[in-house]
Amino acid sequence: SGGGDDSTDTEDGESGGESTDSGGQQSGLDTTVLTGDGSSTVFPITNTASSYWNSNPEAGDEDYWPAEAAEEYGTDMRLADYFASQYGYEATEQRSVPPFRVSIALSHSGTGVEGVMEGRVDIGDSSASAEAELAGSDPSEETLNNFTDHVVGVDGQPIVVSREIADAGVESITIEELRQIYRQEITNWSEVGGPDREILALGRAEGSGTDTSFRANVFGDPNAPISPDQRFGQNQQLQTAIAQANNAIAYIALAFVEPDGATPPVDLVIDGTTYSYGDNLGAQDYPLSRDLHAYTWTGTSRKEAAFINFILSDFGQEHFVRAENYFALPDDRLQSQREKVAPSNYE
Amino acid sequence: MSEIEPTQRTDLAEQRLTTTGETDETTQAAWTEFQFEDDAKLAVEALDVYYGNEQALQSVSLDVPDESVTALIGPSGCGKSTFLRCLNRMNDRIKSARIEGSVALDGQEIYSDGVNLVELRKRVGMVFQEPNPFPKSIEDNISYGPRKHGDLDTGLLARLFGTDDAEEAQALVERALRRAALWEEVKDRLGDNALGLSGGQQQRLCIARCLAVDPDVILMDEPASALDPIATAKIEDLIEELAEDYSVVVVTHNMQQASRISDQTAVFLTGGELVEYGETEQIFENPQSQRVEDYITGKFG
Amino acid sequence: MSEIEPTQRTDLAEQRLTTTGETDETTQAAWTEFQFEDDAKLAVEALDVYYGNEQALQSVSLDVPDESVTALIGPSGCGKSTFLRCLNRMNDRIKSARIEGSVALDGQEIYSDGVNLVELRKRVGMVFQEPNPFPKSIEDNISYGPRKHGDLDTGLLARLFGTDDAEEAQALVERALRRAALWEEVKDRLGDNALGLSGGQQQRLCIARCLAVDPDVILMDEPASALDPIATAKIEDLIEELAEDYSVVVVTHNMQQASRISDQTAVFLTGGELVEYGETEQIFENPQSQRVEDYITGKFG
Amino acid sequence: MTQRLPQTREVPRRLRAAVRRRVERTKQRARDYRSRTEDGAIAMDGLVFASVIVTFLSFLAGSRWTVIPVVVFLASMGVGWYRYQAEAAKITTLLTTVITVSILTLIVAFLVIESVPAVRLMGLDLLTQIRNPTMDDPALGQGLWGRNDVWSLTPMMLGTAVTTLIATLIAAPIGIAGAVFVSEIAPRRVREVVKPGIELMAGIPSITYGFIGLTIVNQYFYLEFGTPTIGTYFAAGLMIGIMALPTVVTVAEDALNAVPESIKSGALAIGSTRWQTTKSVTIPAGLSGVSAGVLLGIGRAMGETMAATVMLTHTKGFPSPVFDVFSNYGETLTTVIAFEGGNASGVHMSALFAAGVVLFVMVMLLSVASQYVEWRMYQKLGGEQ
Amino acid sequence: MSSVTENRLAAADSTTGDLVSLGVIGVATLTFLASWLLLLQWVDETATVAGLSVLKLLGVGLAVIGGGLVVIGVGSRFDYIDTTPSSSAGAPVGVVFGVLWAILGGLAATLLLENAVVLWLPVAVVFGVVGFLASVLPGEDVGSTLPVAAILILLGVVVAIGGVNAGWTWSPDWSSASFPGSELVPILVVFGTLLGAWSAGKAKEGFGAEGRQAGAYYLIGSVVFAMLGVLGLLIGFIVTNGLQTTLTGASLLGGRQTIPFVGLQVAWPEFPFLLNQTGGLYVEIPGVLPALVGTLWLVVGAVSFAVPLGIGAAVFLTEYAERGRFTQVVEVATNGLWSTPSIVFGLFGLAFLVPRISGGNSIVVGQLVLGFMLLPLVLITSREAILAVPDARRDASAALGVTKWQTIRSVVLPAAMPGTITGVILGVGRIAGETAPLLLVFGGSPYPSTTPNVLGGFRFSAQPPFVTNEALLSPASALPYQLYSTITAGVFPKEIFTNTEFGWGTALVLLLVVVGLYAIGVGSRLYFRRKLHNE
Ligand SMILES: Nc1ncnc2c1ncn2[C@@H]1O[C@H](COP(=O)(O)OP(=O)(O)OP(=O)(O)O)[C@@H](O)[C@H]1O
Ligand SMILES: Nc1ncnc2c1ncn2[C@@H]1O[C@H](COP(=O)(O)OP(=O)(O)OP(=O)(O)O)[C@@H](O)[C@H]1O
Ligand SMILES: [Mg+2]
Ligand SMILES: [Mg+2]
Ligand SMILES: O=P([O-])([O-])[O-]
Repeated sequence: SGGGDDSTDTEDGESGGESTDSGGQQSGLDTTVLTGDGSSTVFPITNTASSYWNSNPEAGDEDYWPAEAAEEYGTDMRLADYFASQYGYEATEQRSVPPFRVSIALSHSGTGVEGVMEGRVDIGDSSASAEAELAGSDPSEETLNNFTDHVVGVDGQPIVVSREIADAGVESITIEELRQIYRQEITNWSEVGGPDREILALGRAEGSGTDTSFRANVFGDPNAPISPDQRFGQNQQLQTAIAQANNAIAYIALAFVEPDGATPPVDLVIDGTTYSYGDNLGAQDYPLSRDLHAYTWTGTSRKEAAFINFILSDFGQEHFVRAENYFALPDDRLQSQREKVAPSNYE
Repeated sequence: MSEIEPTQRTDLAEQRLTTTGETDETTQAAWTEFQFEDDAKLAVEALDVYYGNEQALQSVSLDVPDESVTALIGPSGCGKSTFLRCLNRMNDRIKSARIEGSVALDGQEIYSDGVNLVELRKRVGMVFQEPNPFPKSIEDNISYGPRKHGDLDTGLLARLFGTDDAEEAQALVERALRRAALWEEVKDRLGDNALGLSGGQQQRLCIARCLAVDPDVILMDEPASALDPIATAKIEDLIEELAEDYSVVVVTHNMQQASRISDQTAVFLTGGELVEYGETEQIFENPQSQRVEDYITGKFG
Repeated sequence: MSEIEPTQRTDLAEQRLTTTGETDETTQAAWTEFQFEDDAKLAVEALDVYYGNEQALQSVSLDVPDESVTALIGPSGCGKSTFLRCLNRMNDRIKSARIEGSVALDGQEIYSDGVNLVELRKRVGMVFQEPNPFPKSIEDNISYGPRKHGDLDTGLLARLFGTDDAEEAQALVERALRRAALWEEVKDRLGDNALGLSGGQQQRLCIARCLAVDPDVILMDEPASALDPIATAKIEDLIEELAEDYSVVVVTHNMQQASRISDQTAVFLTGGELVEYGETEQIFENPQSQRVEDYITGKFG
Repeated sequence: MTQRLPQTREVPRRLRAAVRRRVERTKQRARDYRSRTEDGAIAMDGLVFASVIVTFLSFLAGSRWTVIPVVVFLASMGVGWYRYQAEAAKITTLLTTVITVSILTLIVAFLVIESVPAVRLMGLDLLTQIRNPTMDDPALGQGLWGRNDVWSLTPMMLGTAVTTLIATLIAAPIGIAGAVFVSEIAPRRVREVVKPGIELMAGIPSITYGFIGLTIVNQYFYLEFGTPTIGTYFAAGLMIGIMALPTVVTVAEDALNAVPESIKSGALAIGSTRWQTTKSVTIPAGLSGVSAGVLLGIGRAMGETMAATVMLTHTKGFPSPVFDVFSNYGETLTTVIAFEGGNASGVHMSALFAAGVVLFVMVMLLSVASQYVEWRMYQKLGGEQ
Repeated sequence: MSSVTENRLAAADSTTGDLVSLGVIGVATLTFLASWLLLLQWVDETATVAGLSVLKLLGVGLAVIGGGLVVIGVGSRFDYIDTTPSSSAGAPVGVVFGVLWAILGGLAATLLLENAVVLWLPVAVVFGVVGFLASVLPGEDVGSTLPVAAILILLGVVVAIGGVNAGWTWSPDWSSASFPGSELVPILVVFGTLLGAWSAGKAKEGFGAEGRQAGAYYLIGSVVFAMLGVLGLLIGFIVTNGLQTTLTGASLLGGRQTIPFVGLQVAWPEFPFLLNQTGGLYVEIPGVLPALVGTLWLVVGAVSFAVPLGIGAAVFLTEYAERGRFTQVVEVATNGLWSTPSIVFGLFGLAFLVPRISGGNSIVVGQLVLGFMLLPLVLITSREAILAVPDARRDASAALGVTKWQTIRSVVLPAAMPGTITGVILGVGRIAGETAPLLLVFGGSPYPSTTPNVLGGFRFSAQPPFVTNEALLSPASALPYQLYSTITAGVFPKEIFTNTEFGWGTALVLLLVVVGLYAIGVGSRLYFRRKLHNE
């Protein structure tokens, strides 16, 4: 079994563009697998991006890298080849062989933040801020400073219910009712204008960004004690559970809402304003809206930057963020995010 | 020793389940003259046993009289154990065994369809080569049979209602142990685990266990072969004593032992044939067949 | 059969590792007169063996002559096997065993410090009660010993360089099998697994395996007790033949066998004493001690 | 008092004597070793051991030079094998033993060491606390995990106990019945099919059970019995019980089979029925083995992770009444580790290690108990003297 | 009651009693099976047969069984039926019936009166005592039929007349779940029919020792039948659900394979589910190839780590070390570790190995962790196998003057190999299906689009550690992990399968792999055993 070879991933961030010398080498650049883990909310974005990236479609591929899109960038290179080449990577010119591979795992934000912090992964997906995620364990200032925050999209956290409940006429609830439901003070749908049926209050794992930001935004404290009936590790699992149940309510992410399917949204009334899906969830003042982060640790390496820049590109915002139902970043924020990973930093 | 008188035997062949194949006329001739009275305890007629395709016994017929010791001797693998196990149908437990012929206990065929094995084995007890006491107390070993047969009731319920047969049980245990000449040695530790006894004691315990269900016939398969000389002597004495009340059939590989304890002896030879059967003295002093003589004088085996 | 003549024996007691305790004068008296020539192959002197605190052999002294069969008889547990295993120090393998006294092979003490067990056991071979061939081919069983001793090189490397001793090996296998009277039966299937042989063949194979390392003395512990009469007869013939070249020591529980095959017989009795030792005929026809006579005539055992 | 004094003086003297004897024996061993072993072989032994120790130390330190001692090791071993095969073989096996034992020790030690911070913080409360005093609304059993520095394993221990109990209630009786059936009742031909079949089932991975449990069993209870959540202790326990069944059957059957045929024949030969033989002779004689099988099954159930992780609700608390196996609470020691292991640090991680230690101790106790009863059986059937 | 004193060597002919018992057993069997159909929801509880709802039919069945038992019991008591009962059914039976009656009484009291301990407890106690006495006081024939019959008839009638129907629910205070008649009735009927079959089985053999045997055998037989049924169903379920997914796009000769060097194209079996990547844009039929290869590497790594160590240690412990305290402790410890939950190993791997070896989830850490898990098993089984080599063989070798190590190498190890191999295969079967530790130390993307290229991943360099392997140091997927990912990752990225379909397909492949390994292990054990015994 292997001796004590050190990780190739733990040290690369600090030096900015310089990759470490061990591991596979191609033109002196680190081409080992770029790993990411964490938020199930961000997962659809980063995972779709990684699918595109790893498939490295040729320019003119109608499905994935259409000629018009390539033209906009003024290139005829393959997709990943093009975006990586800006960071000095050599094009492979082969389908399914990107300059370096990207592998995004799925868990929840806590794991992503923890993983990137301990060097287990390069990119930590998180749907709540690292600060809020770590709020329980009193992180030092220095620790927090070591996180480099890349916001890749925006979610307006929706409240969804089981189909049966929506069909029975529950269309909106107030934020106070929502709080009471998650404190087990309201336990029957009849109390909020629904059928006489127990409420199955579904939640996400403690440590998930969805749970953290829900508590922070609804209860005002990321550590506020709430007691859902059942917790799920990932949004996807939660989505399945809502579909299976006939009396459930849950907080989730936009990518997992099916207005006409098994996870219909309900309107949320806050201080007299009604926030409804497809309407004003993206609004700045919607208290449940949140940034979706892709954290790196102690700076951003060339490899990480290349991939994050890919997501932040117009092509990425269109295909990986909007296409997954999330809100793309507004232009000004996009600009400042792009600057953090601009190719010019790595020359 | 019971009186043995050669007479004609009843024809049990009618009751036979299957007809036998050809029998070796010459060897049969040597002893078929020698038969017991009508009331042979066990009458075996033309018994063939096969293990798979191997024939282990070839058309064996013999009568076991009551109140006497019948010894079965013969070289290893000649079918003595097989024969013995046929007498209480323990061979039924061996899947590959196939049995043809007839065995009658008190004139009643035991290889007929409706035979109740449990009843049969109550009446034809068996003691094995290796002592095999149950891992229970000495007492429980003895009373096991009667309790299972419902002759003794020492259950929780009976004790609850005060109708248990504790005293009878005690009496029965004592009687069986005395009968097996073990009482004096164990009377102070009836509650101890039987596995703590010495080999010879265990074997006598097994005999006592068998006596406790009050059988008519006791089958013993080399009961002393695993024992030291002193224990063997005790078992031999015991067998002779038992013959006063029971019909005892003993397999042994020790010819001295056979001559010491038995009233009549059957000699099997390799291939599963019964070569000679008769009064022990006669067999040992004046065997009719050369092969038996060779065997007995130690020319082989 | 070698000539046996009672003479004075050399005093090996000087070489003894430990002095013996008191010996039973009366029983010793009966046979100490009977001794062999100076050149006894194996000379055992005042051998005591203990298993933990139990004494299994009590000051046994006897000389085993060359080119003859020495039989050890006695009731079960009297220490025959123990004695035999002392002769090639197989008892060293039993943790609880403690051995005192002296055993000399060709006048050389085997219980001294520098003795090379491997050499000793090459010269004093052993055949066990149960045939125990290795689960290898017949050929490999025979050539196992020589190969391990480096007398034969049939390894992969040797084969690769064409320097292997395939022919010698073949010759050796044939010689050993012929000597053990097994060649004719197995010559066509030397490559077959030895476990496929019958019990008797297996036992002869074990003898052949032992012969293949060319020992001086062959020890056999009840080599025929697990076999049927025909196989037994073959082994007996073989033992008599082997006595022409080797010194053979055989333990047996079968007195007929002892009388048939051996030149001299040692009778052990319970407690581990050697009660009588002498020419076989004399022991069986005119034993000096009453206990031996009782034992031989089957009064017990 | 007067009698004790000499005794107390005796102790150090005995101790000293014992130590001296030990030292003597070690010296003797060393001498034996020297005289037995050739010089080259001794050198090889030394090199091999030294290089292994250096390898381990540099691995612990995370050095990238670990490879050097590894090469030294391989070289000395290779030369040694060629020159002194017997000695090299012995040293290799000794080495593998040492490595094996140290790996296993390392795992245990690491578990214990990592759990120290949690134990420091919580003390015995780690295992016993059932209320969080710092919370305004100290709902029984809630807020015991991570609120204001309270990390109590009690809810998870209860969860483990409940699921294990349910699983045992299902697996033990049915499993024993299965064992009795296979070894005592079934005709030979049936046995030859059923026995290996059941052994195969022991191999079905737990995640598969979990998938079935998640998609079918959970749904069934939720829809038909109106459980408050999709996934309850009962459903998980049921699934785990079914999962443990083949193990119990196999081991218990082996135990019944190991009861010597001679004892069974002995009972039959005095005219007891087969069932009486089974009930009064075979089962009592094989009882220790059967219980070993059950204990093993319990151990399996206790350590079962995946099925429980995907089926349970991951909310921590005490159902009221505690035996309400259909409540909305659902977390066990294993699931909490699997569910939170990825994003734990600090005391949280340490508390997870503590959960690991608790599991380890419980399973170890079960294992020792089952080995003990098996040993008892061996003693019993082998004669007790 | 006929007497037992007479020695019956031959059994009596079949009687009316036999016929009635047979009838009862028949009805019980049918009812038993029917209630399983309901429980498994293969038949809807609203279905009707001959105008009666199934539920009511079950009630009728129970009542009929009860009636039959009454006939037998009474008939036997008054000697209309020839039986040989013991004087009493015995304490264990009494206790069971007492408990059953107590439950019945208690439940009735809570339903009819009020749910208060003062009310139901005394009723339950009284019922319990009555049940107990009713079964132990009269002869065995009455005692083991009438108390059952009473319960069955009561239950049966209540159900049959609709007192408890599908819509009826029982929601006890102590339970968060409620029990509807549609489920409760079949469950009760399952137990009821078991009791009935037991009782009738006893009667069929005329009570007494043989009756008890028959009763016990009926009971055990039904339980085991149900157990095997459930286990078989589980497997059947996976197979039927997974088969379609697994076979998607598969064809025996549909594929094309070019013969290397010749360039000829030949027809080739095509099995996309096994041979395709899971994720990636250009995959039409997603498959489990990455997971399959990942599992393969895990197993290879774990085996090559654990087997030499385990066997070496086993040899030392059995052949060289003196048996004593030390070996005993090692034995106890290894046994304990073998049953230690896998997740604990995972935790260790996460906190100890990951930072030291790969820095993140990786194949090599997965291999090591699974290797640690396998190690105790290899040690235990090879130790057992070595111990099982008869000492006679060692003695034989020693008696030929062969040294210890040569004996070990040429005699002991070859003979111990079959046992060790069997053990290792079974162990591999177990670790190949292991998921929990992989969550923590191994798994990567839920829909991987490449297979780990371990063989091609080796890189040599002039600097320590000289050899690296990127693939080994990267996360990957394995079959059980793939199944878990599918469960958690929810939405499957391709249209062709739903998430669950892909899950069933993965489960089937996993099952085939693991159970296949087990089959090889069990089979090789049988083979070696036969070989040893035959020859
Ligand atoms: N269960 C069995 N299956 C197949 N063959 C058997 C079985 N039992 C015995 N045999 C064969 O039947 C023949 C007679 O065996 P049996 O045990 O009756 O001989 P025995 O006279 O009792 O021998 P021993 O003196 O060695 O006990 C032998 O050839 C034996 O191999
Ligand atoms: N390994 C051992 N450990 C302890 N005691 C032993 C051991 N081997 C033999 N004994 C005891 O030593 C005595 C002599 O045994 P040994 O095996 O030499 O007798 P034997 O004459 O060969 O008997 P048998 O004819 O039964 O083979 C017996 O009392 C036996 O119990
Ligand atoms: Mg026999
Ligand atoms: Mg012996
Ligand atoms: O985005 P989350 O999966 O952490 O909720």
